[in-house]
Amino acid sequence: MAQTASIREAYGRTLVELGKRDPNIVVLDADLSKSTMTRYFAEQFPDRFFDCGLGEQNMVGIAAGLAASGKIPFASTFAVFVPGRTFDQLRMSVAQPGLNVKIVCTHGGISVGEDGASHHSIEDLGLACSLPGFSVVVPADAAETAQAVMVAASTPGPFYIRLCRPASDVVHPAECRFQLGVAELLRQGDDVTIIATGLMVPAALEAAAALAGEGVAGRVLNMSTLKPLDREAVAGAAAETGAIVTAEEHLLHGGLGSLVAQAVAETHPVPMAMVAIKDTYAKSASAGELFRHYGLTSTDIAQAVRSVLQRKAPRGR
Amino acid sequence: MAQTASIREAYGRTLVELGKRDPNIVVLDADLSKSTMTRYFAEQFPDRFFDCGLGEQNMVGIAAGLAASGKIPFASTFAVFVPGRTFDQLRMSVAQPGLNVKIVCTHGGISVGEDGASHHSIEDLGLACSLPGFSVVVPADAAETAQAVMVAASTPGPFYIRLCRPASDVVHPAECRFQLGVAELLRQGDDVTIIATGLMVPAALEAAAALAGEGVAGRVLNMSTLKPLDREAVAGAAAETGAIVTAEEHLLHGGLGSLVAQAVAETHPVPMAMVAIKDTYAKSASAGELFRHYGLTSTDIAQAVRSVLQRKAPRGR
Amino acid sequence: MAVRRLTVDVPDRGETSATPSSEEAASTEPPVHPAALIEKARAVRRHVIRMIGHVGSGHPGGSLSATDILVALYFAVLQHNPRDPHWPDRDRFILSKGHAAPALYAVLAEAGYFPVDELSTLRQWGSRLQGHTDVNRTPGVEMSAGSLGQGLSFSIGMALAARLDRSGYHIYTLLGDGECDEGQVWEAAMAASHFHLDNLTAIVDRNQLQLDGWTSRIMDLEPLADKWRAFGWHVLEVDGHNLARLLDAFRQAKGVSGRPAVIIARTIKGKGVSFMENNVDFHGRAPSRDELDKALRELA
Amino acid sequence: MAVRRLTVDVPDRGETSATPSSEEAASTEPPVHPAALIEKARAVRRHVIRMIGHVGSGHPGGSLSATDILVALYFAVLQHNPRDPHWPDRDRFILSKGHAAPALYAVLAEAGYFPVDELSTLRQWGSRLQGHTDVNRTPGVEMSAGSLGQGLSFSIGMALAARLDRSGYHIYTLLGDGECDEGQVWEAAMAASHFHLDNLTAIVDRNQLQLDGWTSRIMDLEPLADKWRAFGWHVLEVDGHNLARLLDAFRQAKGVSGRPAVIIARTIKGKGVSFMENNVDFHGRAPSRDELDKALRELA
Ligand SMILES: Cc1ncc(C[n+]2csc(CCOP(=O)(O)OP(=O)(O)O)c2C)c(N)n1
Ligand SMILES: Cc1ncc(C[n+]2csc(CCOP(=O)(O)OP(=O)(O)O)c2C)c(N)n1
Ligand SMILES: [Mg+2]
Ligand SMILES: [Mg+2]
Repeated sequence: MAQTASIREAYGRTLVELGKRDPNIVVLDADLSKSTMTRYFAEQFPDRFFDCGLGEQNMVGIAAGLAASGKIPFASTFAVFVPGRTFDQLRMSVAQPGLNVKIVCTHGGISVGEDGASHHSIEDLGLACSLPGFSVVVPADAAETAQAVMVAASTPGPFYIRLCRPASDVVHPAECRFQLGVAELLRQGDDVTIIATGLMVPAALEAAAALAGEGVAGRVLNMSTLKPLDREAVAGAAAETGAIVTAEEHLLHGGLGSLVAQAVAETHPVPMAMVAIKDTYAKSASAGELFRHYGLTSTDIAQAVRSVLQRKAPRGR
Repeated sequence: MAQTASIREAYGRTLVELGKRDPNIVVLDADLSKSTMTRYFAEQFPDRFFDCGLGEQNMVGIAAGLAASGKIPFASTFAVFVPGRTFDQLRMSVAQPGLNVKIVCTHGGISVGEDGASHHSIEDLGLACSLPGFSVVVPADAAETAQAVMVAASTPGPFYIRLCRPASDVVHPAECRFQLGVAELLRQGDDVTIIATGLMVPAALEAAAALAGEGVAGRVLNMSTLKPLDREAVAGAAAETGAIVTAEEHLLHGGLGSLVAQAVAETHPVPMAMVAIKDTYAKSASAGELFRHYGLTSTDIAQAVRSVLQRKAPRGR
Repeated sequence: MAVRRLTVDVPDRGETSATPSSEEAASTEPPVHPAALIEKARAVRRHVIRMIGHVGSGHPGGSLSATDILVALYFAVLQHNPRDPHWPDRDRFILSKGHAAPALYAVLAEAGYFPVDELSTLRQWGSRLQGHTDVNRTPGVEMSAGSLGQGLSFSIGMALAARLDRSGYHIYTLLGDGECDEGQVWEAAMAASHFHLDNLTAIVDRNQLQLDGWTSRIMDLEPLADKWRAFGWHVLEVDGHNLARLLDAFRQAKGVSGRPAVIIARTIKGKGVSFMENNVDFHGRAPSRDELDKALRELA
Repeated sequence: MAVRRLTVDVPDRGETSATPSSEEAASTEPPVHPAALIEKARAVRRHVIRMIGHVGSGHPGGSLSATDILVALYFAVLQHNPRDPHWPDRDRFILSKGHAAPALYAVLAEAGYFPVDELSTLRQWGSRLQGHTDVNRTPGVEMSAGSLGQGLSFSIGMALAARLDRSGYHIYTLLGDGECDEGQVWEAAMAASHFHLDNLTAIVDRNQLQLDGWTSRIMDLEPLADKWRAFGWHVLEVDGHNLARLLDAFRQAKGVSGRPAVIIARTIKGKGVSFMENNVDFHGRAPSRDELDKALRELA
């Protein structure tokens, strides 16, 4: 059985680490510090923690003002409230001036579960990628989260990092290193490439393992950076494997599938299938049930691979 | 020389027509009624007009409450403020309940010109398409605007219609009919398809005319409905012409190019080029200068066509 | 067609026989329908605890603080008809603090909108009872909520529609106190008085706690009454667990003319379950099996 | 390093020789630097009208109503250094109502941040003077703006940073009155007093007009002072065209301790050009050639 670890916990602990190293690190939250785990930082560094109450727009503006004054603000809440509640604030106060604001939101996707549609963040990646100058990252596990947060802290410019609520499978050995803008090859293969992000990465690995039993050699890329997209890795996958399946816990529109489709169309057109949430809001249920009902399991990925392989051009022979 | 007519003017006049026919039509604005042209409606039907001042979020919520009470609200402001300032309100109060709210925003794109980046709406289409259940429409000229607004009024469910500030070239004969979700064939051709929306439609026609002189037969589709996308027309264009160029007054991310790329990858992969705003905010200048500097002219479209033709597979022979 | 005061004809589900809790019994003014309403509130609290305990997630604190307000509304104030949820002339109730959905569901079930048995399906796949309110799934729910700060704007739309249609129905909107941090609430507050909406009554569930802690510490709201007054509202302040006072406040609020009224209801988060009262931990966590039993014993 | 009061050492560009307008001269209390400041304001108004007239677009009304406030700040209140715009200890000025950019540009140019000649490039391709303020392009501009309602939040961030760094600089933020419709302004107002930010002063340009008409008709703000007071601010009200009174108000505001202060500056939209005064048409339209000449004659 796969080991699991909490991505949110990793975030909270990393913030404390950062806070110890750099007095310019400041943290903001919008009345959700117990859920986003910024409370660890708040306990250690109360003077550098600002709870903005239920004022997400104000929080983003405050973060911008802090960044303009040389601080490195991390602002957190649920993914469904930022960027959705604050898109214009991110645009005007952060992205246009290019300020060094780090938005780290937890509870991304539908793995939030029982809280239901109001709390399911299925469009945040599309919104965040609509902000010129932002880097957009979706770590796949706790180890990658810690590293991505560190990289964000030391890389100038605005970041959006999306984390999920549940503890997630460990996919990375502890020694692995997150590189911004670089797709991570998790499994080699030449028949098809599965490009996945976040919680869908372990599912993609599972699917690839299952497909191997059918004689299909699936390559798996962890695309933890959505923006800037590793277009080279995408073009390479298209050229070398001739078919691509994307998998994400997000609407079909605006996320990984749409970014990859654009890169593929502009470089090396190949058949694609996209595992994502179709144009709908999900209901209340456990994360597992929701993944089944909305087609986000390893079985769905494997099925998508089979369908895309049928559309694949026979290898040049 | 092409005739021009004001799209905003057409909107304002159509609202008055609608107001006369149906007492349930109500109109809201957020302190921009002189620019969006909802003022015509306000003058004729003051009791059914609600100026919400500078409260875009509140305006969207009020529109939702009116729709839930059987009214057909049209809510207007600049495209840069809705959906950007109100995405969460559109999500929670309009899209999730599926209410009959019509958002019609003017000043879309960078043709706003001199006001600069804060007023350039280059991400609104991506945001609007992230709202399950919404129809998203970008009319190409005044005649199509009038018809699209009429169709929105009589089609249940939420709409986002994006209009532009400048008067625009007339591309439609008066007798033509807007059909929701149907791409309009404006010019036949078999070598490449240019799929354009809004102000880029006349530019696409111009490019096709120029390319004809080089022996390239370019098909031109007016994709005035972005959502639901006419996937059949896209797949047909891919299959029949083997190469596609999209053209839009929007970021490369989240708009027409990304929708078409997804449809193409899922149906009939062909080389594509996308004329759109690269990952940047524009500066202050006249609309014409901005179109030149950010690569949105007929020359840019023609150039994109030439480049995509070089990547096109030789016809099956 | 309309059922005006449902208070007296509520079905006895064998859960309404206990004596009122000391706080409520100590009320100096007798409630209008004292026994029935107080018993109803007790039954609703039991439902809330059971539902949340059963599924293992949900928001007990803010559901319990709002219970008496909801009971007052649905059993003594609102003109509504559980057999015809879409009756055009019904009064509207908008739950802006959508995380109190369990309390609303329990009240709706007790009022007859759907079977009480259905309450146990809360938050489960296929249920009509979503984690936060969903207007398209639950009979009697008027608005989808869960992202805070949006209900008052929606209510203004309903109030404007009522005026256009010359309908006499009244709109009631329940907000959390933490929710009043949201700018949209003040956009709406300003607009509602600008539009002179005297067919609109807001209630603030003033339980002094938001998610991260005391409102005074996280984001101080005081002087809250002055804020609403400065935004053009008629302000009433009341003990939000005293049903008689609540009914009186609702009567006064409806009588205000030319502007909207707000009732600031002083409440206790977690009210009715000793270990949940004023305990921020139970904002959004379900009781364990043991806690559930203990809570139900207290509410027996 | 810091230039404290620039008022007296301003370069005479041959534009500061006219007599003060009657309203300003009628002020009972003599301004601190009466002639220089009043003349400066007149020069700024001329720049504003010329810049907007030249390019054919822009917002004269709200630029002219804000001119005296900006002149008071940059020539008698702010501690700043035009030769070192990033001097860490400078006071910060945040123009939240970004459409008044022409007035800010004119003041910055007059203060020496960049050549006055550059003003004529407003809104044109390649100019450092964007239609709305852009922090990355214009020396002296502290924040990008243009979407209203965001400046006060940004200012809170700066004020918190100043406190963390134990720096003594003060933050001044100019809001439009229509802008105060925005919910974010009240989120920020609540937070600024919650955080006890006495290094922050907001100024509301209370010209009674927003884009669609009078604020009293479009979205009534009154009682505006009560609103700010209820949100925990120290409130000062002042004639926004009386430089002496403005300076006095700024002095008082800075003296407030434990909470932020707001100056509600009563102004006239279009102030200084007869046909623009109180004329909502000139909110966002440029003067024609004839109107430009007429305006410049009035401001000569
Ligand atoms: C816009 C938004 N931000 C954050 C949340 C997360 N959240 C849910 S309840 C809550 C606290 C609400 O406090 P209050 O309004 O006082 O509710 P009550 O005490 O009545 O439960 C928060 C922050 C939310 N639901 N919506
Ligand atoms: C969020 C937002 N909504 C709408 C606008 C369009 N707009 C520009 S100025 C203006 C009126 C502002 O009125 P006020 O704040 O009173 O400014 P002033 O009178 O000082 O010019 C409006 C609606 C905007 N810039 N930002
Ligand atoms: Mg509370
Ligand atoms: Mg004004």
